[in-house]
Amino acid sequence: MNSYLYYPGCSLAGTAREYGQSTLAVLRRLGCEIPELDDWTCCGASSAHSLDHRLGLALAARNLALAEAQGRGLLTPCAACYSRLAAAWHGVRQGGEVAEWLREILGRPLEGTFRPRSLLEFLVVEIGSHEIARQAGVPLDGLKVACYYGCLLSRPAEWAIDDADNPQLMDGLLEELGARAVPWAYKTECCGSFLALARTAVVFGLVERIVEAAREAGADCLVTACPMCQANLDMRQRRGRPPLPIFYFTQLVGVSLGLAPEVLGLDRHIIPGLPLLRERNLVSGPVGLRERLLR
Amino acid sequence: MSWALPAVDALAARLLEDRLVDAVLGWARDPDLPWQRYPHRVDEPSRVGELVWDPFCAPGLAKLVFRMTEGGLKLGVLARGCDALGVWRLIHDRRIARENVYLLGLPCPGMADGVRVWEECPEAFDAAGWEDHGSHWVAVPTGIRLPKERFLLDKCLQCQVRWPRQCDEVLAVQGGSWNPFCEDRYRQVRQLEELPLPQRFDFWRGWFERCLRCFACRQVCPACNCESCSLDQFEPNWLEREVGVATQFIFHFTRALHVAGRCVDCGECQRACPVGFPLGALNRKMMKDMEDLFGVREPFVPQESEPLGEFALDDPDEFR
Amino acid sequence: MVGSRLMRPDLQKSERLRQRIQELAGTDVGRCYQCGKCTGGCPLVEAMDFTPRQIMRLVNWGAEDEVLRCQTIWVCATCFTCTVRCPRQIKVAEVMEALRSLARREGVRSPARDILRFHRLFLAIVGRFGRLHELSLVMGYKVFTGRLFQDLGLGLQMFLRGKLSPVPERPGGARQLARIVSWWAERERKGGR
Amino acid sequence: MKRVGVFLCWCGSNIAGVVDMDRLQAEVERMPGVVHVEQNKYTCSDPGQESIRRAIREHRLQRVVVAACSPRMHERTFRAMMRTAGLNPYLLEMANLREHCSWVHRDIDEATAKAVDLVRRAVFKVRLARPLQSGKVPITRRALVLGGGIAGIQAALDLADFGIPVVLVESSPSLGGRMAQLDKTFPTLDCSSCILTPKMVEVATHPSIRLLTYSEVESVEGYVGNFKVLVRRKARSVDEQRCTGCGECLSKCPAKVPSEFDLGLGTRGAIYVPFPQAVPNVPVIDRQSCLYFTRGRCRICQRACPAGAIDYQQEDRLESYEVGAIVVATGYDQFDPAAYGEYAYRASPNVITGLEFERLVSSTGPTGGRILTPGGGREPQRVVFIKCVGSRDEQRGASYCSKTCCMYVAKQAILLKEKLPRCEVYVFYMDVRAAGKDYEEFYLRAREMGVQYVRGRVARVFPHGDRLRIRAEDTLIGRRLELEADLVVLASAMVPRPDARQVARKLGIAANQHGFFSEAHPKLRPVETHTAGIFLAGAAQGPKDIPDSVAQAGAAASKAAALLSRQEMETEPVVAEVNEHWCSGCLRCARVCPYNAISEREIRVRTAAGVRTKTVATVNPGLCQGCGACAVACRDGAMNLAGFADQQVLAEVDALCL
Amino acid sequence: MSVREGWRPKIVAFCCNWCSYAGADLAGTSRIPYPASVRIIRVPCSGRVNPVFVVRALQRGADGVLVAGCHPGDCHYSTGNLYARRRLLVTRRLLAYMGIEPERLRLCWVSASEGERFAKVIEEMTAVLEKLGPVQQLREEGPP
Repeated sequence: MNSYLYYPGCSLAGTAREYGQSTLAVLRRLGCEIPELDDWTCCGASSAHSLDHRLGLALAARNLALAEAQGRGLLTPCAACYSRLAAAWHGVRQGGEVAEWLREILGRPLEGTFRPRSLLEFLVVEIGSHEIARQAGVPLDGLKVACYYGCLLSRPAEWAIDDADNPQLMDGLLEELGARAVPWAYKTECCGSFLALARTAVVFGLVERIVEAAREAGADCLVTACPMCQANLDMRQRRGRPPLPIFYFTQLVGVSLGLAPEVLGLDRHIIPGLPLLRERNLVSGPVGLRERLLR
Repeated sequence: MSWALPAVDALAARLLEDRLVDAVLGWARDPDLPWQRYPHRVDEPSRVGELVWDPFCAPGLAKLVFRMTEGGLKLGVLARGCDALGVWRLIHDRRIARENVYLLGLPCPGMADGVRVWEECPEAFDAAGWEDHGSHWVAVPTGIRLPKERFLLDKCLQCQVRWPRQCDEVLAVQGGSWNPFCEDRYRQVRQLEELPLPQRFDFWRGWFERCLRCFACRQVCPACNCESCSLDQFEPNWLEREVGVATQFIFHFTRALHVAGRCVDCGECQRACPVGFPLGALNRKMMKDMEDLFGVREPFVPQESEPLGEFALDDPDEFR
Repeated sequence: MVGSRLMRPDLQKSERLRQRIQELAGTDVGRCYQCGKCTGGCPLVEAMDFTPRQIMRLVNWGAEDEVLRCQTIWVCATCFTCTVRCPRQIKVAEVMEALRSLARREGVRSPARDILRFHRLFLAIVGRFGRLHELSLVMGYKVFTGRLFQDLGLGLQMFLRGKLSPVPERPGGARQLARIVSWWAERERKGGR
Repeated sequence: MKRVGVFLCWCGSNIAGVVDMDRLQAEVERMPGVVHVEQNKYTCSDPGQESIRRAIREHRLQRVVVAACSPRMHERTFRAMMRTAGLNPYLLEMANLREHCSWVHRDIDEATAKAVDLVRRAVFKVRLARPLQSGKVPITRRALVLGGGIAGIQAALDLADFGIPVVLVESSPSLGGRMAQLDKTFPTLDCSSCILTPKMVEVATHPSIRLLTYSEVESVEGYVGNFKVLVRRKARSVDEQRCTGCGECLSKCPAKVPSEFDLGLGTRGAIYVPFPQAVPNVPVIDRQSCLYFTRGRCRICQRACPAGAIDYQQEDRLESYEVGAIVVATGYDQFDPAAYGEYAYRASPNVITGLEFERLVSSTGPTGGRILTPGGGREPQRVVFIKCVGSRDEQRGASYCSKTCCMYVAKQAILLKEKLPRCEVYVFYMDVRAAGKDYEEFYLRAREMGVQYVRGRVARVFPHGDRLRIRAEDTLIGRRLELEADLVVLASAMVPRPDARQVARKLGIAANQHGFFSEAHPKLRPVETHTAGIFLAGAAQGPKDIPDSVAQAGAAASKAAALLSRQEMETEPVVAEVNEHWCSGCLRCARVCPYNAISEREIRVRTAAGVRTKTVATVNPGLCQGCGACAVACRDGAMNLAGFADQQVLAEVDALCL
Repeated sequence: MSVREGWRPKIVAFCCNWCSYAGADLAGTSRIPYPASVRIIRVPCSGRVNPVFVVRALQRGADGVLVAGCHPGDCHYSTGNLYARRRLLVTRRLLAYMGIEPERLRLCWVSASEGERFAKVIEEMTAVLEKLGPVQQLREEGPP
């Protein structure tokens, strides 16, 4: 565990604040103190590589090089950051002209010694679902979840952490914690990504398909590991039918570990998720201030 | 850490007592030449005291194992990394029956050049035992320190097989696999590769002129184990008898090619050569090419298959 | 735009274009056998003017102008669905990425200016602060598109939930990042007009 | 020194027009060992050959060099001449003065100098030539057919009709193979079992065929004409002699397991016959699921059997057969579409493969021929076929075209339309490949019946409850197409059986990168393998439909019959030889031999220390084809190639470099 | 390196019986002229060529050695040419390492239908050898 540095990524300070909060709370509860990478900068997200492949690699690679200088790899909860860091890592490992160029523009050595890790993979593979379940006090009994992985963790094959069509990491983890992960076919369908602003209508359509499929499969809620997916699903559900809440998987892990709702940022969703958790007796205690205000 | 001679002796005695082996092969002191250790075989538990295990055990044992087990003798072998790989070379060549050898692995901290020690520090040979301090050998109880940097045998300088692999038992009391003195096994090869072609030829011609064609390199080499060496044959006359640049070229070319992908890098050939021919530079060139061209990752660890008896559909095609 | 415009295959142009794509994306569009699996799985095809399969076709006919001027390459969200499924192992998403790079270098005026603006704004912010400041991005984008009041309610909601931080962070590494971004901007200037 | 005669051929003016023959003769006369040189206008003509024979007599020649055209042209001619002159044919060497010299060079001096070299090469080589004899090996007049599908059945029947005894080995409990699982066959829509069953019965009753079902080949030794095959006869737990096939036991068995024959769509008992028409009609006990074998209690079948045929104590038996030829017809497997996560084959019961569909429409299948969705048991309103699943796809499957799918999909679509006329049928395709007699018409018939062909590879199948949502591009209009269906049929590719490579190793034959067995030549030797005496039939060699399999089986049978019609055969004299004295027994030669012709044996040698045994390599001249790879692999120089010996090649090199 | 007056390079070519020898025959029957520098030794397969043959030729007076076999995948004996490729690749590198110009050894694939290709290979190789001149290194007379 000491071989990692924490890379939160920009969203976790803003729109995905609850993801950052819950991640840190869960890691602390599991006894993994992972220091944050000093002086980290943006990974470039979709925009950098959309404009220029190399630019995208360079922005992400800077962070890899910082960590490598400390003999560590990066651990990131954000699927988008993971994807960009892994792409840069892959580019460096491939060697050749691109790798040379990266070293040159960064002005630092970069060998790609350490593969970046996504938090999901870290928790399931390195800590182990079973170990987390052993420490958990609140079984997520009766909660039917549709695990939604999105694109960035499941594609492309070079750095995907799980299967491209039917990934299982999150399902396995939450099942171990007592939830029922419903089988469904839209786990890795794209949510529309950054086009939420520029092609809003299309994104509404994509989100609707995904949410409808989850509802049809009998899910109470969707669970994601990606700030972009969460934001799109949380904000772009069409009005009409009662919306499904969208959790970060760390929030449910936190609930199972007995952490308080405010600590997990459960009161920060646009579509409130707490009522569902209260109804299933997974969260108890007094209603918080923000929760009351926004009800 | 000490060179645990008593432990070695105890183990050898146990093998003999339990009838696991008929004899144990190791090294013994030469009664006349204090710096010399020669291969020695004991077949009685009471005689294991004749064996010695100290920094002067230079000779390789593998080829002897081959000769000794031919008649079906079961032999225990005190095996350093190089000896073990040599024996395995012979096993894979089906020249030693696996069941006829019991490999008693001794992790090797490197061997000293006895002659040089005798010249510079003869009192070192008064030691009762030796300890290994990484960069030095230290005599017990006299406390004399021999720096490895100065006294390490040439073949041990470049050694990457200090740890005895694939042994029946390893006496793990000292040493490890890491050789701090070996920086780049292929340094000499690279240097030669970078020379302009005529100078490369001149380099070798200089050695061809010195080579006596005494075949000592062949005699000690665990990979040179043919029933009948093609270089000795008259019909066909692969190698003509007269000694000239061309025939020397053919001799060394053939030898290098015959051990290509099979050499275990024990360094015995060069140690045995009376004129110091850089045979290792030929052997390592073959190793390096096996690695570069065919991705054979550990060319010095004997495998059942050998790179030149194999092929891959996507082997490089440098001829175009 | 699709209609039935006259197609003039230009194999030399196609060769050059494929070569450049090969350099940028490490994949050979010439392998395409037009099965349409990329398009069938593309989440955004409804917002595209050419389907991904048609883009491959256009590249193979050497229709460089049309390919670099289309919406499709900008609408692509790089979800890699096409890449993992292509039976000819063409890296379709990477091809789109390469085409975007080419379009920028050629200084082609993109029909998807709003998307382009979004990306450039993103980079400007990142180049300035070192990290993304989401509020600046959203506000900047809305100013540009004139859709100031769209999603206003949503913004308020987010603000109330503490999801929009008003002040950008600025780590020390921002200067190095700025250097990388300005490398790119320099190249943009040279390539573009 | 051997007495060499050299015969210089003018080939009219073809050679003599460019090479100065007299100067050549003068040079040749000075070559070591040459005692006679003469020139002929046309050496290959009868007078030319006669003059060689005369010179052999008159000059007591022991070796002959003919300097003329390419040996590929006339070596046979002159070797035959040698025999008539009383000399061993292999004491002849040719120098190629025409194709390699006079036809490609203009300058007389250069050409003559080269001709001198070429003749010298031949002289040097022939001086070291030894007489070579081709051996004779007897041929066992019996054939082994491996596999009891349609190809194996056809090959066995054809061989038996030649009067050749046949051993047919089939690993499953019954003959029939994949064809028995099919419902109808294209393009005639014959009922598959109606045309297959009579052939199965014929095999079982043919006096020349020994049928071994539920048996596997354990090992194959020997070589063409003389194979020794060890067959494992797996314990059936039912006495084949006693069983009357009454079927009493079948209905009583309490165990229920998925039926392999119905591909898991139906069930069978632990004691079962795979399908009603099985040949032999003798059940077999599946010991993994039998209650008696797993828990030690039950014995219901034993009590039910009126013939007392149930034998729980039966054990595997090994039987050995000697055969002269082998026909390999081990068939194919279907590609497992689980590799396509996007097609939801594992996720939904209503996504099935083409072969599963065959069981679904078959009147002997689990639904009795009613087409019902496996998930809901409903009649489908809309069925979607997806072609090229596992084929023409380097990402998920294999690069090759599976050849049969286009037609079987057309057939299944037609069957669907016939049984359920109101059902909508969509076929997603990339190309329709209907090359074959009446195939195109058959495919058009499907279209005329209203089957919708959509050009595009399906991207994703989403299970939605009981239904399936299919998403693809209609590439002909360039728009995305989405539709819902009740049943999706994946036209899964034909792939080699999982044990194909092991079988190849056992037999010493080659397989291509996919695992299909390789023929000796794709055009000229399509049913032979590189290993003499082993022939291929059916889909084990590559995707094939029934007519092709049957045709190939016939061809393989006649090739094998031609071989077995002889009493004995000559072996190639240009083979590898071992100098046992030099051989170290490392067997490196055996590793590079493509024909498994080299094995080891123990010999006794006398040494200074007394007599001991040592291992040496030994070459089977029946298998060796004379490539010489072993000779180069041998560092001792103990392995040599007769006719191209090391000393000969070195002499040739020396001769050319003088 | 001074080239003797009238010196022409000599190439010893090992051609496999099934493809390359037939390819050379085809060059003949098609009357495609090529330099008279080449002397062909027929072997059953390129896999029959022992690297020592190569050095022997260079020692005895050949200026270059050509080994010609069937294209990979077309070997009459299925794999012989692939073994040859490995061996000769190593041979060539070892020659260079020991001071002999690697261009003196060439391995090429010539099928029975490639008469023209055979002629072209001889032409190319002759041109290369003309530039290199005779093998000096291995021709020294007498004891070193």
